Amino acid sequence: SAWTGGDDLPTNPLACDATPGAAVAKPYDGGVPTNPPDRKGKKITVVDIPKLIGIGYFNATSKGISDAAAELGNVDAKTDGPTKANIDEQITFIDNYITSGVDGILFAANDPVAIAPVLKKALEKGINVVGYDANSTPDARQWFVNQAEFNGIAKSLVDNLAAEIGEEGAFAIVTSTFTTPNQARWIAEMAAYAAKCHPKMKWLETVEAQEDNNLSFNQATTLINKYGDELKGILGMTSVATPASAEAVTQLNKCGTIAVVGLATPNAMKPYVEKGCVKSVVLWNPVDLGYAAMQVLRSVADGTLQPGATTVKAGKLGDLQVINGSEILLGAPFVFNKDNIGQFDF
Amino acid sequence: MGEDLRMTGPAVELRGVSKAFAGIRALTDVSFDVRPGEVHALLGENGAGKSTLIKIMAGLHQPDTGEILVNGTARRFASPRDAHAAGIATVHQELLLFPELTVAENIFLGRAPKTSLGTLDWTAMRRRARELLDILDCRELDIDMKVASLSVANRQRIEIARALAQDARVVIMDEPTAALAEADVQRLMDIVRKLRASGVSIVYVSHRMPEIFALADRVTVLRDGNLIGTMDIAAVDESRLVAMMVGRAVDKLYPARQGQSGATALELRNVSYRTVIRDISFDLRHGEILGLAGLVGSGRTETALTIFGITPATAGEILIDGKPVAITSPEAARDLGIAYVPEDRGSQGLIRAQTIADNVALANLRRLTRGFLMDAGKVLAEAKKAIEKFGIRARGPEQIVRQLSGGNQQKVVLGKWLATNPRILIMDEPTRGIDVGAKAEIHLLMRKLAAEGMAILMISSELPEVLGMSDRVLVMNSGRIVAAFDKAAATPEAVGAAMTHSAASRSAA
Amino acid sequence: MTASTAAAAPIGRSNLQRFVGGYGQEIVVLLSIVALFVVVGAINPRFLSDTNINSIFAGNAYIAVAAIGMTMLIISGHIDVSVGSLIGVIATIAGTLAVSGYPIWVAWLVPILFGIAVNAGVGALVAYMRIPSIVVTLGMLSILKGGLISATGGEWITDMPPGFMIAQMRLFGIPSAVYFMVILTILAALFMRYTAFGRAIYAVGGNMEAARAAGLNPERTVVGVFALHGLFAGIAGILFATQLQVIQSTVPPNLELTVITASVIGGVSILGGTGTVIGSTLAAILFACIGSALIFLNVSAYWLRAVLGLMILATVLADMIRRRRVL
Amino acid sequence: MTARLLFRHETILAILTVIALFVLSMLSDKFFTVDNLLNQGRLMSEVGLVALAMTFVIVTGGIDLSVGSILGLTAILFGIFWQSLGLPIPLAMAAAIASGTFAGFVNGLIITRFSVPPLIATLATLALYRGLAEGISQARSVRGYPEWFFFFGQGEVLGVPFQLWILGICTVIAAVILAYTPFGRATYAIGANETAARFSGIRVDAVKLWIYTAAGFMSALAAVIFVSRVTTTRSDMGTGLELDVITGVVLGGTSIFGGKGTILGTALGLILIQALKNGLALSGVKGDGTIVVIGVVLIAAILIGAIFDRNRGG
Ligand SMILES: Nc1ncnc2c1ncn2[C@@H]1O[C@H](COP(=O)(O)OP(=O)(O)OP(=O)(O)O)[C@@H](O)[C@H]1O
Ligand SMILES: Nc1ncnc2c1ncn2[C@@H]1O[C@H](COP(=O)(O)OP(=O)(O)OP(=O)(O)O)[C@@H](O)[C@H]1O
Ligand SMILES: [Mg+2]
Ligand SMILES: [Mg+2]
Repeated sequence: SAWTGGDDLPTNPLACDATPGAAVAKPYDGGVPTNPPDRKGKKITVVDIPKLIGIGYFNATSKGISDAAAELGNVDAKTDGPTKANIDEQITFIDNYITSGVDGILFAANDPVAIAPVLKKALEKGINVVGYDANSTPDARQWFVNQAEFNGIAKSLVDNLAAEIGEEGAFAIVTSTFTTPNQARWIAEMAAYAAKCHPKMKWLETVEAQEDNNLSFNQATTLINKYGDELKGILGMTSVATPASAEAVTQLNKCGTIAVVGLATPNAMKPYVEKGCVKSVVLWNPVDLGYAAMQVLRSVADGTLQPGATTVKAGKLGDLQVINGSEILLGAPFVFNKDNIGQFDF
Repeated sequence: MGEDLRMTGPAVELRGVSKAFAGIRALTDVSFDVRPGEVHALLGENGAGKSTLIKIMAGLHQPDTGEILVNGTARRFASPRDAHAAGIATVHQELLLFPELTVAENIFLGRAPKTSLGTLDWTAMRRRARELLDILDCRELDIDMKVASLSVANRQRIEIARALAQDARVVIMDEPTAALAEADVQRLMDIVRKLRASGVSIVYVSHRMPEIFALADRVTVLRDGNLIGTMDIAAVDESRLVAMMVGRAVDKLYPARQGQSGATALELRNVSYRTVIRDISFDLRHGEILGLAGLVGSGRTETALTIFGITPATAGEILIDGKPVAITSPEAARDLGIAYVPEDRGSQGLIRAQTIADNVALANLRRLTRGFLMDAGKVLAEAKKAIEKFGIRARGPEQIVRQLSGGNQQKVVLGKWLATNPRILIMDEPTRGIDVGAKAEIHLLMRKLAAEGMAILMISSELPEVLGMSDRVLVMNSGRIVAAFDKAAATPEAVGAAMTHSAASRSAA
Repeated sequence: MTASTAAAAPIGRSNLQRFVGGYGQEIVVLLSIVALFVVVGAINPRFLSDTNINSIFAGNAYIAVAAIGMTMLIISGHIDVSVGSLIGVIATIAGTLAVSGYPIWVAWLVPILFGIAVNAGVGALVAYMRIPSIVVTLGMLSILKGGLISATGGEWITDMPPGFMIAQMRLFGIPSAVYFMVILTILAALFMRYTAFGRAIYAVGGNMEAARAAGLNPERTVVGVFALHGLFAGIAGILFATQLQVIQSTVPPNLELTVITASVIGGVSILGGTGTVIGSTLAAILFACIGSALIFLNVSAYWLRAVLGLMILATVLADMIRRRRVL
Repeated sequence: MTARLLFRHETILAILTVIALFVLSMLSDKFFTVDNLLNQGRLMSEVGLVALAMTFVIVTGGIDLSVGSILGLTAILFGIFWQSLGLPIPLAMAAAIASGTFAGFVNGLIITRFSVPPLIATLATLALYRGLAEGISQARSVRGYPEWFFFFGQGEVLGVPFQLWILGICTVIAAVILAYTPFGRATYAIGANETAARFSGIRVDAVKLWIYTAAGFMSALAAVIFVSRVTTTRSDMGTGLELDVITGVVLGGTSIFGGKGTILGTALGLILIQALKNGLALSGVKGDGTIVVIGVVLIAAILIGAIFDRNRGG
């Protein structure tokens, strides 16, 4: 079939209408640092280790983090990490920062399980650990700032696509790699949601394109050439794949006949959205995500966010909701379109 | 123009040239000159400094002191290009060719004919290559063939063609005949004479005395990097030259046989390797030296390679001491007591970047151990033994082989193989490029080994050597054995005829 | 070619023999491409549509162009494992210049000059200091990659002026990248065959000492061939930069492996001294075809790399068997 | 003679390493602590193990680009054997290591039987093995190993990380084999002149086959340790490992042309790289800066070696 990947975790498709998912109350399941020093109100050093550095998305989260740090005034934050999304290198980076003695670690995991031992080590050293974007196993960190739940993203993407290509349209997916956890989860949730709510949509296939612009472009082009008129839409699963797919549609003069929907940052998509080639781009605001993660970390360090809390104050974002025991929800995914995309710069 | 220059003095002159390598003196205060239109022979034992002198004239080495004069003006050769520009072409001892390029291109590389557009003119290049090779009587050599697939002798011819292509006024030949069979030597000597007649000067290095006397006008002898003297050829005889070279008198007669042939050591029955060698049958006895004669490409080396397991036989049977054996690899051959001293020592015989000790140990790794580990003491002892036994001129067992002269390198190969205590020794061109002194030593040694019961198969392109050393002679032609001679019947005429006539009389082997 | 057809047969082997002997691997690769087109075209005719063929060629032209320089380099006996990083850096410089308002020709030319300069420097280290090229370029790989991220922070470059996007321009409906690939390959092939410098590259790669004895200057040749490789990497970088509306400002993953593989499959001997630029271009096209064909044939993308590996092995083994027969 | 000549590069490297260690411990007081150094040892184990075998490979004049892919393939097979086939962990481990070793053997076979140049052969298997890993796993990761299994990657023996013992033992064995056994001699001989080695009765193909098989084995061993260290199995494990390994070996003075190199050099090269990665990070240099420094150090070390060699004359 079109998709056999994923990690066999159970899927949880949302209702086909706008009914929000039932929030199950769950006790705190995050980890606890061992004998952390009293950091309340004190200046702390924080390091942010995203999956990789040098891509637009994590540049944006990094910006949010430093914005929050500046606003807080008592945080010394920096971003460092591997140049490719590599679990081993990311672990080494975290390990080095544990040794150098930081007070807090922010991370976006390349692999939820692989990163756990080193995060637990950080907790043992009394370091505050908060994740964002890509989770680890819950007990390896204190809190995780969830940009949007997997099923929420899936619903948003599939609904938007269905609206553009119709209930019986055929589409293909361009993703980074089948092993990337977030993408794999989204795709699995999309499959479940599509089967439930848009059963007649035809899922043609899914192709890998790394985090590589040119490869994404080539893959999207080949898909268009292969399916000809049958293909009505392309779903881009990464902030690299989506603009490259839009570019492929543009260069092959298929604007209007092939819809592109996907996750992407607004800056990269502006040209296509403004030309009308792409109608909707789904994303949370990654700057806000980084900002929230930093705020959460500060609260944890200050001891103002304790297990069992139901909300947390996140500066200009106001109160954020705690879900799933130890996750903090940023909000519903945001849909950028021609009318609002110009207002964002990241 | 030849006339004028002959009046005005030497074409090239070296004055007081010295050269040392990493502290070792290769040349000390040597003066040397070449007159227009003469053949000037350069003689000396292995390591005497001949090649070094030549490389200085070719621009490959720069002298430490002394100067080079071309037509009376001092010149500095910073690179071979400068030497070419001064009209000096060189045929080097280690063939300097491009294995992946064609014959034609090898001949013209660096000075290929150009079209009016400034691009290479392949048509002219191939035509002229054909012409040059025809002059050298190499009509059968395909100019579009890659050099990698050619024999040593053919590569030598290409080197010579390359020197001819330069229209040089001085052609230096460093042992050009070392790899050539008799007939080819004659052809080469004709070419040398032709060149001389056209006013070209030739510097000619060879260890073969008959060539020297047949060709040279003057002769210069080097010993241990020192100039011993330069003389007109008419003023010297062979024993005098040899004495000058080695500093003592050398008995140049082939040593007489001691002892008798024993039991059959090695027997081949209808052995073939693909279509390269076919139906080879002969036997080799303990205590005898069996000579294998033939022209270039007649399949002698291939026969040796098959016996040695490099190209295992595809048909037929090999017996050692009467028992059939399967020789599928060199190590199998070695373990059966076979040693093979290959014809191309540079690529097959030696690891030139390693030391003498390393090289001597190479065929004996398993023997030179204590437990699982190499025994450094034994390795050194073995190497010292080889150095003494063969009189290898080296600083010691830890000298890098690359730094040795050609002849001394060959002695290292011999040392390596005799250290395996073989019972059957195959020697492919054992004295190629080896000086008279060392050559006599090696011949004496072969005799001694045979007398001790070693079975020796000797491949040689030097007919006098084949006839002088062999107790019996086999002749190969086009991959088959076409004749066999006892010592008494092996006359130069008979063997030569069998080598050259494809349908030679097939006397019983 | 025209010159050699005039040569009379008796001088050497027949022209056909020489052609087959000299271009064996190229013929194998070409036949593979043809076979692929026939088979995949039979299964799904859309594979042969002009848009698809255009995409296959245009989308990968920069790899072919980079492989030309790489092939020359490998023929000379050297290698560059940093070419992917260099292309990334060149693309970023080009994009930065283009959006900073410099004239478009400056944005095209300066990065190419940068590529030439960097590689000439590498060549000098290789030739005069005798450091193996794989070592220097392994170092350069780190330096360029780390340096690029330090300098840009991975900020994407967008909003480049339309006139800058040279790879997207079209002539007779064919993207200009294809013209670049074809014309550069032909020029390079002629250069390698009909100029003294081209032959010097073969000579130096075949036998450095012999090249010196033949009066060539091997050091200068090596620096020259590195500079040439820089030139082609530069052009490839520009094509790469102008293919899409955004430049990622990072090092394209695994690009060096792709480029080296194209050269090697194209028949250049990793030991130096043999190979042709036509072969590497054909190999680059073959790769692009395979990548596209796998999607068309519905080969599960999970197995894509395994199939690619097998294809490389098959091509190489076919060549080995062919060579063994010839010898 | 050779030994003395080789000692040169190792001396330069040792001096460089000492300088680096000194400067780095000046820059950060966290650097030169027992805990940190042992931990760094843990982190470099996988690369280190593979680099030992790679030293042999490069000394023969070959190269093995597929080690990272073999690591990934072995990791996946281990996970599959355990989870899908239900083998007990020790058996799954043995079977996976055997498979990785076999992958190395296949490399050797392609290289020796069909005389495909190592660079090309392993370029192909780099893609092939990674593809198999992805195909077999269908991109699923394997998790949930029992706690005791994590000992191999996270445990300690006498206060020293388990895998550091393995690395240490393997290093000593490799050093002895390369420097003091007939096999080591044969390895050098093949790298320096393969034809002459063959003509000297050295079983060239057998030696090479052993070496590529050993490279497979070491990659497989590293895979198991890696899985144990990160507690999960993914098909992209070990991507790019070959470059790190080759950088270490080459920095250690092993000639890429073959015939020259030592295990001591490789060990020093690896230590220097790991020290730079860690020490610079601790003193506040970011990852991209560290990469640049490593590149510069690699070129500089080899350059200094070349200059010394040249001044020696010859
Ligand atoms: N590159 C080098 N490095 C060190 N020593 C060298 C080098 N080349 C030559 N030698 C030494 O210089 C001396 C002269 O060597 P050369 O090759 O000139 O001898 P030759 O007369 O040509 O001997 P042969 O007849 O054996 O070829 C020898 O002792 C040799 O070891
Ligand atoms: N007629 C020929 N012309 C050119 N090359 C030939 C010819 N015949 C054979 N050869 C090549 O010459 C090489 C030498 O063959 P082989 O070594 O068997 O001959 P040999 O009798 O040992 O000669 P050599 O005197 O070179 O030792 C072979 O590789 C073969 O390809
Ligand atoms: Mg000599
Ligand atoms: Mg022979």
